[in-house]
Parts: sequence; C-alpha cells; structure tokens
Amino acid sequence: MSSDATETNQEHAHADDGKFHLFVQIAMILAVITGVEIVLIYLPVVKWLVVSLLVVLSLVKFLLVIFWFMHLKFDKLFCTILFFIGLVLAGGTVAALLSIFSTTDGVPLTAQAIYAERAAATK
Amino acid sequence: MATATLKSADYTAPHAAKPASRPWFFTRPSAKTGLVSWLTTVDHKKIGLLYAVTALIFFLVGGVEALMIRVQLAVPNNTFISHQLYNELFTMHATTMIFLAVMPLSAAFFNYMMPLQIGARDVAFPRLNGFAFWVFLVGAIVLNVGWFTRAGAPDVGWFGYAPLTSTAYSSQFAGDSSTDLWVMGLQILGVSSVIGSLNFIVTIINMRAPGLTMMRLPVFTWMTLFTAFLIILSFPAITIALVELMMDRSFGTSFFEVARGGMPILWQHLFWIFGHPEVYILILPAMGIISEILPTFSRKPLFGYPIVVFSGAVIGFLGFGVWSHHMFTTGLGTMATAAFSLATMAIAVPTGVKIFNWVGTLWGGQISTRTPMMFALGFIWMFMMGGFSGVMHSAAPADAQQQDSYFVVAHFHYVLIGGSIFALLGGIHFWFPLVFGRIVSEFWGKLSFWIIFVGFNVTFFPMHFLGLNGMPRRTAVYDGNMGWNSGNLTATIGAFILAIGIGTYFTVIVYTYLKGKKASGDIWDARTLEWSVPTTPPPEHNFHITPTVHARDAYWYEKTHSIEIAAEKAKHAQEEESHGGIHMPSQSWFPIVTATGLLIGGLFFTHHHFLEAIAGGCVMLLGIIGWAFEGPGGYHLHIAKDGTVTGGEGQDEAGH
Amino acid sequence: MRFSPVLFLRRAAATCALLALPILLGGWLSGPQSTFDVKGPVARTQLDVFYVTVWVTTIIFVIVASVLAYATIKFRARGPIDKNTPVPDQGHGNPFVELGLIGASIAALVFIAVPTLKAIWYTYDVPNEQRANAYEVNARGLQWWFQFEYPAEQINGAGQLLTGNELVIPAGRPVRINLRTSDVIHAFWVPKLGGKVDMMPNRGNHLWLQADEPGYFWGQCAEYCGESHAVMRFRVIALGAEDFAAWVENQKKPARTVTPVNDAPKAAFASYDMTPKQRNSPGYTAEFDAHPFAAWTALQFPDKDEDTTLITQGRTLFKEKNCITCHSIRGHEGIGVNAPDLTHFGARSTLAAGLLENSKPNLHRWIINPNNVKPGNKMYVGVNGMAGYMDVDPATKAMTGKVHIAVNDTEARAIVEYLHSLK
Amino acid sequence: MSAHAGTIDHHHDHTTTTGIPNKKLFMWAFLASDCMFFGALISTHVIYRLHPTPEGADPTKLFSIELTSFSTFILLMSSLLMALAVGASQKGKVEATRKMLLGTIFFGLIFLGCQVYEFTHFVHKGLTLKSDMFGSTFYTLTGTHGVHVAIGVLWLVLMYIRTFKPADAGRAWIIRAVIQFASFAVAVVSIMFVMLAVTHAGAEHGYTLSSVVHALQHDAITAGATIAFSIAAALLFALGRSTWAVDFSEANAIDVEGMGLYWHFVDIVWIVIFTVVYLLEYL
Ligand code: HEA
Ligand code: HEA
Ligand code: HEC
Ligand code: CUA
Ligand SMILES: [Cu+2]
Repeated sequence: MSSDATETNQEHAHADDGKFHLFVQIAMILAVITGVEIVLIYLPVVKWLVVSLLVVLSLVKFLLVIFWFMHLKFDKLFCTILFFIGLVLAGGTVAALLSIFSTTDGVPLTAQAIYAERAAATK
Repeated sequence: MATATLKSADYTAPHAAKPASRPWFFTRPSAKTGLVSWLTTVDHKKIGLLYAVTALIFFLVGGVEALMIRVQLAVPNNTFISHQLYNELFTMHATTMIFLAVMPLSAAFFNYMMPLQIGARDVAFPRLNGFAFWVFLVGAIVLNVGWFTRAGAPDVGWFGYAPLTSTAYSSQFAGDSSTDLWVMGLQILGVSSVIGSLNFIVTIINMRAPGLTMMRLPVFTWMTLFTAFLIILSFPAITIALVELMMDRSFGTSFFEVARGGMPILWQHLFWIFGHPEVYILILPAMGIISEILPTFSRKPLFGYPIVVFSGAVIGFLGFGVWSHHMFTTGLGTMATAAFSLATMAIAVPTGVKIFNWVGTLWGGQISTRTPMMFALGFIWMFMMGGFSGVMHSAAPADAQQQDSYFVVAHFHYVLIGGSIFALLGGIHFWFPLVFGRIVSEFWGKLSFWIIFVGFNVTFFPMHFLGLNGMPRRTAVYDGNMGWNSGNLTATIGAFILAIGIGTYFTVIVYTYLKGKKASGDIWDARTLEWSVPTTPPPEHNFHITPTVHARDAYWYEKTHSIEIAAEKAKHAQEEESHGGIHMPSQSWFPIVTATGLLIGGLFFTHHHFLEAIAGGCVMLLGIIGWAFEGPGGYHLHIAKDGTVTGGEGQDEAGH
Repeated sequence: MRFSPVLFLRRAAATCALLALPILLGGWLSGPQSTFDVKGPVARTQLDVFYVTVWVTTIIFVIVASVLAYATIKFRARGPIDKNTPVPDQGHGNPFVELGLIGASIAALVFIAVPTLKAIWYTYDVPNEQRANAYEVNARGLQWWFQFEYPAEQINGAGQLLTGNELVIPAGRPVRINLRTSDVIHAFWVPKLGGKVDMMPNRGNHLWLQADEPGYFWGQCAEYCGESHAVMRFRVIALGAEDFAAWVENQKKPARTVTPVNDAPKAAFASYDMTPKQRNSPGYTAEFDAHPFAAWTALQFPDKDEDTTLITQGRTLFKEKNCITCHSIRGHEGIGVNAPDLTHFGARSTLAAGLLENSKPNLHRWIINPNNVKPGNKMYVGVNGMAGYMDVDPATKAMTGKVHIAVNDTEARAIVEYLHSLK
Repeated sequence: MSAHAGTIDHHHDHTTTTGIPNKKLFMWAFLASDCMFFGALISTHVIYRLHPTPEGADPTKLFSIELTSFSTFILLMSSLLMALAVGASQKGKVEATRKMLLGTIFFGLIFLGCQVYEFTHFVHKGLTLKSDMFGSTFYTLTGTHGVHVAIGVLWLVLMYIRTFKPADAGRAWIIRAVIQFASFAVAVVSIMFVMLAVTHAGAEHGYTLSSVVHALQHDAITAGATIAFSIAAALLFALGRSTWAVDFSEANAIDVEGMGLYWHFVDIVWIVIFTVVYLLEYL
C-alpha cells in the first residue's frame, strides 16, 4: 500500500498541471454520456436493454465523478473503502427493498386489486 | 501569557487578558470551572460527564414510567391509570430508555474513555462534540415536553407504526401535537447521534497514539467504532421515514396516507432498517465494556482478540440484513420470510463467538469478583438467555405465536437490561475511580448488584410464560380469566425489587462521589491506556506525554516494561516541547447557541408556527456562521520535568 | 466482601428455581390463549418449531453455562491480589477451539433452520391437496372491533353474511381467512389455532387455520392500534359440519321479530342487578369461563318467555336513539354500516369486541355509557361522520361536551331486552 | 498550526495516524451515511412508482426533458468548476479559487432556478405535494436534493467570503466581502431574468434581435434587471480585488476540498435521480 501511495504521489506531481485538462475532459465525457442517455430513451429498442444501458451509463458517470472529481483515485485507499461501505449497504438495502416489494406471494393483492375491492365494498 | 500550575484535577486558569481589539463576541470563553465552563466546554471528558448525568436522570425517568406500567398490570382489570396514559407511558418508557438513557450512556463512555484509550488529547472535532451533546439535550426536551401540554406525551408506540401516526388516528381526543413532538424529537436525536458518531470514527481512525495500530486497539474502542458506523448508516433510514411522516402531517403529502395509496408497510421497512441495527447499537458498547472488565479481573488478555473484533464487525454487517424479522407477521411472503429467518439465525454465530471468548478469557485466569466483575459475569448469563429467546424468535413460524406478545417483551428486556444496562452499570463501577478518584464500597456495590440481579429475573422471567400463554404486549388491562394473574403480580413485585436495587446502586454512587474513599491511580491493575493518565481524575490534556504503544493491552505492557518506557517517555517529552508543547482546543459558545436555535425552531415547527420556526433557524444559522469564522482556536501547554503545567488560554492563536 | 462460592451456588439455585417455576405453576401455560394447548394443525406446526428451538438452545445453554460456572469457580483468585501476585499465563486464544465452536454453532442452527423452513411454507397457505375443501372468510379489523364477512354466504338483496366479533367456522376443515382493515393496522390472533398475521391497510394478507374439533376459542388483536387496543378481542367458534350449516342457515335469516302479546309486563324481566360497576371489572362469570362452548350454544335459541312489550319498546328506542345510523339489523330498521351488525346479536356470547360477556347487566352498562366500559370507543365519539354519544370537534379533536345520545336506565332495559331477543 | 509549516502535501497529513486529513475523513464518512439517506428516499419513490395509485398523474406529460437535461448539464459543469476550485486552492491561488467558487455558485444557482421554475410549472399543471402520491414522492425527493444544493451554495458563499479574511485581525472586512458577494448575487439573478425574458420573447416572436430588443423595451422588470446587472457587475469589478493580505492559503485547501466532496456528492445523487426519476419514466 505504501509503495502505491508514493507512486500516486509522483504521478500526481507530474500530472498536476495536466489535471486541468483532465478535469475538463471528464466533464465533457459526462456531458456526452448524459446526451446519449437522453437519446437512448427515445430509441425503439427493447425495454430491458435500455434500462440496463441507462443503469450502466449512470454508473459510469457516478464512478467518474467519485474517482476523479472527488479524488478517490488519488487518495488513500481507505477513503474508498469508507465510502463504499455506505454505498454498498445503501445499494443492497435498495435492492432488497425493491425485491421485497415485487414478490408476488408477499403482496397477495396488488394495490389495484385492493382499490377494486374497496370500491366494491362501498357500492 | 497566563500561567497555571496543575496539581490534580482542580486546576484553574486565571483569567487571561484578552486582546482588546476584538469585539466581545469574537472572544472565546476560557473559564475552567463553573457554569460557563460546562456550557462552552470542548473537553471530551466534561462532555462525557454531561452525557452520563443526563442519561442517568432519564434512566430514572424511564424507570419510573416502567414502574407505573407494572403497577397498572399488577392485578387484572386495574384502574390505576387510563388506557390513554398507559399508552403514553409505554411509548415514552421505550423511547426514553433507548434514546435518552442507553444510547447517551454509551456515548458518555465513548466520549470519556475512547480518546483516553487511544492516547489522544481530545476527539478530532472538539466543538462538534459539544454540539452533539447539546443537540441531544434539545431532542430530549422536545420528546418530553408533551407531558406538559394538553395533547399529552406521544402515544404511538416506540416504533410508531403508520397509519396510527397519521393526523387522522393519533390522539383522538386532543390536538395531536404529541406525535409531531415525537417525530421532531427523534429527528433531532438522530442528528446528534450521527454527528457524534462521525466524530468518533475520525478520532479512532486518525488520532491514535503512535504505535497504536488497529489490531492493538482496545476492544471497547473497536466496539465504539462499530457502533459509530452502525449509527451513521442506520439513522438515515429512520430520518427519511420521519421526514416522510412529517411531510404527511405538516404538508399534506400521502406517503403513509392509506386512502391515497400510501403503504404503511413501507414505514415498517424503513423503521426496522434502522431499528434492528439500533439494537446492536445498544449492545455493542456493552460488549466492549465487558471485554475490558473481564480481562482486567482475570488478569489475562482477552481470549481470541482478533476474532472478537471480527465478530463485532460481522454482527454489525449482518445487522443490516435482518430487519424484517420484526415483520414476520406482516405477510412478507414465504421467500422473504425464509431469507430473513435464516439471516437472523446466522447472527447467533458471531454473537456466540463472543460469549465463547469471554468464557475463554476467564479460563486459566485469576478471577477476582469485584463489583464490576459481578456485573460482567451477570451480563454473560443474562445476555445469553436473552440471545436464546432471540433465536426462538428467529424461527418465523414460532414467532407467529410470539410476535407482539410478552415473550418479545421478555426477550428484549433480557438483552437490554441483562445485556446493555448490566454492562453499563458495571462500567460505571469499573471506571468510577478513574473519573472521580474515589472507589465504591465493595459491600454496597455487590449488594446492589444482587438486588438488581434477583429483581430483574423475577420481573422478566415470568414474562416468557405470559407471552406463551397468550398475553399480548401493550395491554393496558387484562381480564382475570386468562391465567395471567400470578405471572403479572410476580413481575410487578420483581420490578419493585429491581427498583430497590437500582435505588441502592445510585445512592451508593452518589454517596461515593461525595464522601467515598479516595483512590488514585491504577487501582484494578488494569490493562489499557486510560489507566495510565498522570492523575485521577485525568487532567484536561489527558497525558503529559503522548504515549507510544508497543503492544495490545498497552498499559499492561508499560507496566511490565517500565524501564524502557520511562526512557522513551523522557525522550518524547523533549520532542513534544520542541514542537511547541501540548496543543489544546479552545472553548466556544457557538455549539450551544446553534443547538438553542434548533430547539426554538423544532418546537415552533411542531406547532406549525412556521415563521417563528424560521426565526429559530436563523439563530442556528448565525451560530453556524459564528462557529465557522471563529475557527478552532487553541492554545499550548508546557509540562515541566516535575509535572508542572504552564501555558493556557491567554495565548490564543488566530486562525486554525 | 470477597467472592464466595456460596453466593455462586445460590445464584445457580435461583436460576434453576426460575426454570422450574412453570412446572410448579402449571397454570402459567394453560390459559384460554395458551400457545401450548394447540387445537389445530397450524398452531401445532408452530409449536413443534418452537420446541425445536427450545431444545437446541437449552442444550447449548446447559453446556455453555456449565463451562462458565466451572471456570468462574475453578479459576477464582485465591487470596488477595496485588501487583506482586504472580500473573497467570497471558494466553491469547486458540484458533482451533474457535473454529470448532463456530462449526458447532452452525450445526446447531441447521437443526433449527430445517423445520423452520418447512413450517414457513406449510403455514403460509392451505396445502394444495386441501384447497378445494377450504372454507373462505374475510376478517376486517376496525378501531376497536372485528367484522367477519362470509363471501360464500350471499343473502338475497343484502350482500354477504356479516357478523361482528365472533367468527363461526366449520371444524375439521381448513379455513382461509383474508385479512383486511378499515383504518389502522390490527392483527388476527387465535393462539390455540395459529399464530397471528397482521391486517395491513393497502395489503391483502391472509392466513389459514383449522380447528380439529368443535370448540370455543379466544382471539385477540395483536397489533397496537390505539387507545383501546388492549380490549380489542374476538372469538372463534368451530362447529361440526351440520351445526355449521344450521348456523349459517339461521344467520342468513333477517332479524327475529317478536310480536307483542298483550300481557302484563313481567316484573321478573329487567330486574337484573345494576349496582354500578367499575370500568373494567371482570368481564366474564366463572360459569361462563368453565364451559364457554356450552354457554355459547345455549344462546342460539330464543328465551322461553320474553317480555314482548319491552322488546317492542326497545325496537322503537333503537330507532329513536339513532342507533340505526351506525348499526344495521337486517329486516328491522337499522341500516348503518359503521358498526357491528346486530341482526343476530342475541346469539353472540360476547359484547364490545370480546370485552364482556353478553349478559343483560353488561349490555346495560354498555348502552348507558359505552365509554365507561371501553374508553375512547367509536360508539361514544362517533365514526366516519356519524355522531356517537358525544360530540367531538373535528378540528381540535377535543370533546365539546355536547350530547347526542343519552340513554336512561329504563330505556336501556328495553333496548337490552330487544337486542337479546335477536337470536 | 506549526505542523503545517513548509510545503503542504495534500495527500498526506502528518498529524493524523492514517495521513488522511481529519476533515476529509469526516466528509467521506458523512457521505457514506448520506448514501443510506438518499437510498431510503429513492427507494420510497421507486416503490411507489412500481405500485402507482390508479388516479395518479402521468409524469411524462409533465416532464420537460429539455429543461432537466439542461439543469443536469449545469450541475455537471458546476462540479467541474468545483474540482478546479479545489485544485486552485491547493496551489494557493486565491484569486483563481475565488473565480471558480463564484462559477460554482453561479451554476448552483441556475440549477436551483431551474428547479424552482420546474416546480412552479408543475404546480401550475396541478401536480402538488398533496395532489397524489407521485407529487408527494417527487417533490420530497427532488426537493431534498434541492435543499442539499442550497446548503451547498450557502457553504460556497461562506467559503467565498472566508477567502477575504485578512491576515491582520483588526481589519473590518466582512462588510466589504458581503457587498462584493451581494453584487455578484444581484448580477446572477439579473442575468437569469434577462435570459428568461429573452427565451420568452424568442419563443413568442421568433429569435431575432429586434424581437428581443422590443421585448426589453416593453418589459420593465427585464430592463430593470439589465440595469441592476450592469451596476452589480461594475461594483464587483471595483471591489473585486481585496487589497489586503488575506489569511487564506494552501492550508485552507482542505476546507475547500471537503466542501467540494459534498458538492460532487450532491451532483452524483442528481445523476441517479436524473436516471431513475426522469429517464426511466419514459420507458
Ligand atoms: C440489545 C438489544 C438486542 C439484541 C442484542 C438482540 C439480539 C437478537 N434478537 Fe432481538 N430484539 C430487541 C433487542 C435486541 N435483540 C428488541 C428491543 C426487540 C423488540 C422490538 C420491539 O418490537 O419493540 C427485539 C425483537 C426481536 C425479534 C422480533 C420479535 C417479534 O417482534 O416478533 C427477533 C426475531 O427474530 C429478534 C431476534 C434476535 C436475535 C436472533 C438476536 C441475536 O443477536 C442473539 C444472539 C445471541 C445468542 C444466540 C446467545 C449466545 C450465543 C451462543 C451461546 C452461541 C450458540 C447459540 C446458538 C447456535 C443458537 N429480536
Ligand atoms: C433499554 C431499554 C429498556 C429498559 C432499561 C427497560 C426497563 C424496564 N422495562 Fe421496558 N421496555 C423497553 C425498553 C426498556 N425497558 C421497550 C423498547 C419497550 C417496548 C415499548 C413499546 O411497546 O413501544 C418496553 C416495554 C416494557 C413493558 C411492556 C409494556 C407493554 O407492552 O404494555 C414493560 C412491562 O412490564 C416494561 C417494564 C420495564 C421495567 C420494569 C424496567 C426496569 O428495568 C426499570 C428499572 C428502573 C427503575 C425502576 C427506576 C430506578 C429506580 C428508582 C429511582 C428507585 C426509586 C423510585 C421509585 C420506586 C418510584 N417495559
Ligand atoms: C357512531 C356510531 C354508533 C352509534 C350511534 C351507536 N353505535 Fe353501537 N357500536 C358502534 C361501534 C363503532 C361499536 C363497536 C365498538 C367497539 O367494540 O369498539 C358498537 C358496538 C355496539 C354493540 C356491541 C356489538 C358487539 O358485537 O360487540 C352494541 C350492542 C351496540 N353498539 C348497541 C348500540 C345501541 C343500543 C345504540 C343506540 C343507543 C348504538 N349502539 C349506537 C357504533 C355506534
Ligand atoms: Cu386492533 Cu390492536
Ligand atoms: Cu431485530
């Protein structure tokens, strides 16, 4: 790890002036990806493909920002670990929640069915 | 430049001449004793004491609430208190015990002991630490203020299931501000806990004494770290739930409004995503304390240190994946039920590992059963029983009969009292000589332990049977024909025995504080750094010389290698002095000012006086701005060879 | 006060005594809501899983506790310790012991996990092979009473059969119960027949259970639902196939009408003792508790001689006092839908959601002042815009003190007589 | 602090155990926590989108993907400026830091402006907090994000003012710094008004110079805004340079960096919101 750190340090010293351009380039990539995303939703492609593409693209944006703009790439590994503890737990929780709410045997009646039932009851 | 001589704890800095050029509100308070010193303190030890005293007061409040509950349930069809009051009592009993007693008492230990254990002079952000305490106090006030209003105290149960918390159903006979107070109070407490925990995380990771690698950290510090992580990662879930509820109640949204498509089950998920990690937030500090007491009184290092630490991490991590075991009866469906059932059972493994290692620590030791040790041993027994009833819950089909019955009440009081409270009470005994320089009488200490131990079991053991015999929890009255009479009466008698025990305990503690036998230094032959402070109570700067750590159980090592250590210390003392002496943070008014703004804002908001609430917000904002521009400040202390301390607040440095 | 082994033994003895308590006090496990006294396959399965957990954890407890006790006694310090006492071996642990114990713990959990998983699937829904035979009802929770709906029993022009607070089911047949709520969360729990499942708003939960034999079972709302949650109870009565059919047959009939006979008023009636009772004085008589099923059965038939005049008066009063705005009495005047259906109220053994035995004095107390019996109930404060006994300001939710319904002693006697005639 | 003497290594703080500065560690831990915060909020929104109420509104009829893409772009650019500000502050370039901070604030304000515009537009069309579940979750989620942005802007402003703190403690500087910032704020708001008017005029009468001039002549508010803008810009120019030696140097870079982390995080939350709340609706 320590050798890693010195390496990035040197690299950083080199790249210091290059950072400006690097950051501008990343910003451009981000903008382009956003453009691609907007086009994607109008494309006549199967839904699952679009959805997965969108997820992947925003993930790429996400990673670009945290690793470059937020310096995770240049910082101590521990910062990455720290943030990813939260990120992974949050991601896991969101995924778990979404799947719990979509199991069919967990919700024997959909919201719609309940509405129908309620409407019938008050008739 | 001011000069002060430090002999023992009663060390005061004479008032330093302040630079005249600054307006008063930019000068910093520097009183070392008296009210102002407490209101503006940034000393982790003082803040720890503030937490402790507040928490203990609320523990008694929660206890009196519990006693009223028990009196009402002593006999069937009792009319001691009304249903409504009963409901307020159990809601506030739980909320008080969890958020205003056990959590802050743990925070008190974190604050006081953790920096000492890692050989630091303070936490990473001292003013923020003070702020966390004042915000906690604000939350406590907001939660309890309902007792004095027409609407009464909150009555929605400690997990406030929607839609009972909606405006349509809460407090049917009066304006329902009590639920708003509950929402606001918990939100504020969440802010306090998260801020405090972030501070602890940074402190433990970044402020360790030289040589103190992570795998040499005292276990209590480890558990502090895990608890802090659990707090910062679980509180956001309840914060969101509360925000959504608040939006429903104050701004007419429909998150949990059934008629408009709201799903109350969502509240339960969000609550328990917080709620289950929360129970580990309550127990991990206790486990940390136990892991300090047992080795000390066995005169042996903790058995299997790495695995105890690792199991703490596993408990914390798994704790995020089991929340729905509180929802086995909500119709989750077979897959989800099975998954959560198994995940819950899995937690028994890392917890068991801890129990085994504690037993292993005793094995081959030299056990002296002083009072703290009695509490620690009591903890192992009682927590184990509570854990086993937890495992019984984890089998979902069995839990269908137990959920919301007194069996649950028995389970969680075993882990909460037999677990957390026993450990915390033991911890007070353990560290009392360090904090106050006096020692609790062995006879009275043990006596209170035994009364508490007996009273506790007499109270809560029968509840297992009450639950299995069909008694639902949150029952203000029951009929005499259900076979619950003798169990309840026993429990009530037990509760009073318990009260006598706790009464004895506190009387003894207060007596010792005032008149007890003086004790100084390392009276237990302890193992960790907090006992290496130059005086008991410790001086404000904790250590004359920042310790260097060479091994786990650092102080034990120092004691067994005293000659090398002395030489090393002398060298480090010189180095430190050549770096300008000991750097200490300055006190500040802004934490309490900001918290006061929060109090004003919070109280007005709950009563829908939005303009006044904004005014409170402005006070807060001013506090923050003042805080930011004031800077951390700081001054230096210098230690002479004979232990004399010079330097002080006077030579305030500008900027950082 | 040094450590003494005597204290230790005493603690061990105390723990044992506590463990033995239930055996000494057998009564602690045999109440009307005991989860041990199982009367159907679902509850039995759940109890079996429970026993597995008990055995596994007890064995572990005995082992760990013995080692712990042994270690504490064996390794206690002999004589006072000071800094000069030789220190014990500073051992740091043993990875093999650790791994072994972890393995053992996992193995123990497998013992619990297998029956747990089986039971989760079994208890979730009626087993496939019995689906066809299952009887389906709906249970609806309301603050603070239960409504039971029989979708299978349609009444011409009046929708499905409804009852309140007493669910009658066929014995020996699986019953699938759809769980609904009209306000907050409640839970349906009949301990002897099966564990609870919540009635969640906007969620279609269900459970199934089966009573092996005819019988009378206590049930309870098991989710905190507001002020009177503690007294939100109900009953399940399981009947043999024929009895059940007969019961359904009778229930489908409109309310029983008693024709007034021009008799002299019978003094014997309405002369029950009405010495004022405390709120929450015992709800049931000892006779009832001893043979609830018999007591229930006895209620299914009209009394031999009734005070027809009082009954007629009661029927008028029921209309005049606006009881009909909330209650419905099929065939008579009542049309309300916000309160328990009273069409066959006289044949019910409980009153006010299982709080009281449906005896005349109890009913009298209820009608005179429901709030005294069950604080905060919706009959007293109104529900869904229907005014109850007292007026509540919708804005502040405070009682205004305005009275809508006042029933005096004599009126109450007539209403009691009337309601009890509805068999 | 004496430990800071000499050149500052921004990746290693020798006063801490790990070498990571305390403030940075604090920020990352806080952001980890904030992940759970937004995780819970986004889950709520998605769950209610998956189980919509029958009478709910159709979001795609409301959304203007152009506007949202624009504000997304703006926020991304603000992130760029923020990153540059951090870089500048690390090199001790106070002037450059200030410019980048102002730029970030500017874009942040535009983002907030867009959000306010979007909200009023939606409310106009009948979507409110109370109207239905979509309204509740949408406003709460995006509003909470907006509050984060607003807090970020406030923080940036305070930091900007902080850069003027003089080395000599006796100097009265706050007023000047505040005026300076206020003129900036006026300029921004004026620009936004002018832009709004121009787009408006353009949309109605075609994007020709004459129509825009015409609109300016007839619209008092816009004309006023233009004047305010010029005055503010002049003031900004006149007062812009602090003539005194400031107490703001590389040592403060960590404060800017911590703030930057927050700002970027708010930006990535928007990346997620943009995809989940807006784009996925179109499928
Ligand atoms: C300090 C707090 C604390 C702790 C530590 C625990 C620990 C555990 N809890 Fe508990 N729990 C609560 C506090 C706590 N709980 C509270 C407050 C509630 C109620 C909330 C409310 O509804 O108000 C609750 C409710 C609760 C429920 C929901 C009950 C219901 O409402 O239906 C469940 C269900 O699974 C559960 C399970 C567990 C388990 C499996 C553990 C495990 O962590 C226990 C592990 C420990 C052991 C098992 C003992 C030692 C182990 C060994 C000696 C090893 C070998 C053992 C085996 C292999 C079995 N708990
Ligand atoms: C850390 C948490 C904690 C602690 C320490 C306790 C402590 C106690 N609890 Fe706790 N309790 C909960 C957490 C806790 N509880 C929770 C989470 C619930 C669920 C609530 C809900 O359903 O929402 C609950 C619910 C609950 C119930 C069930 C209520 C119901 O469901 O209807 C009962 C009933 O007996 C009870 C009893 C007690 C008793 C007797 C104590 C005793 O240990 C208290 C001991 C302390 C004292 C007795 C005070 C000190 C004594 C003196 C100062 C002596 C002198 C004073 C006098 C004699 C007046 N509690
Ligand atoms: C505002 C509506 C309302 C009015 C008016 C009202 N009731 Fe009720 N009644 C209720 C509700 C609601 C319950 C269920 C209460 C509970 O158990 O919590 C109930 C319960 C009862 C019960 C018990 C039913 C059972 O199965 O347990 C009886 C009997 C009864 N009411 C009789 C009357 C009489 C007689 C009157 C008129 C004098 C009356 N009610 C007027 C709402 C009303
Ligand atoms: Cu219904 Cu509790
Ligand atoms: Cu749990």
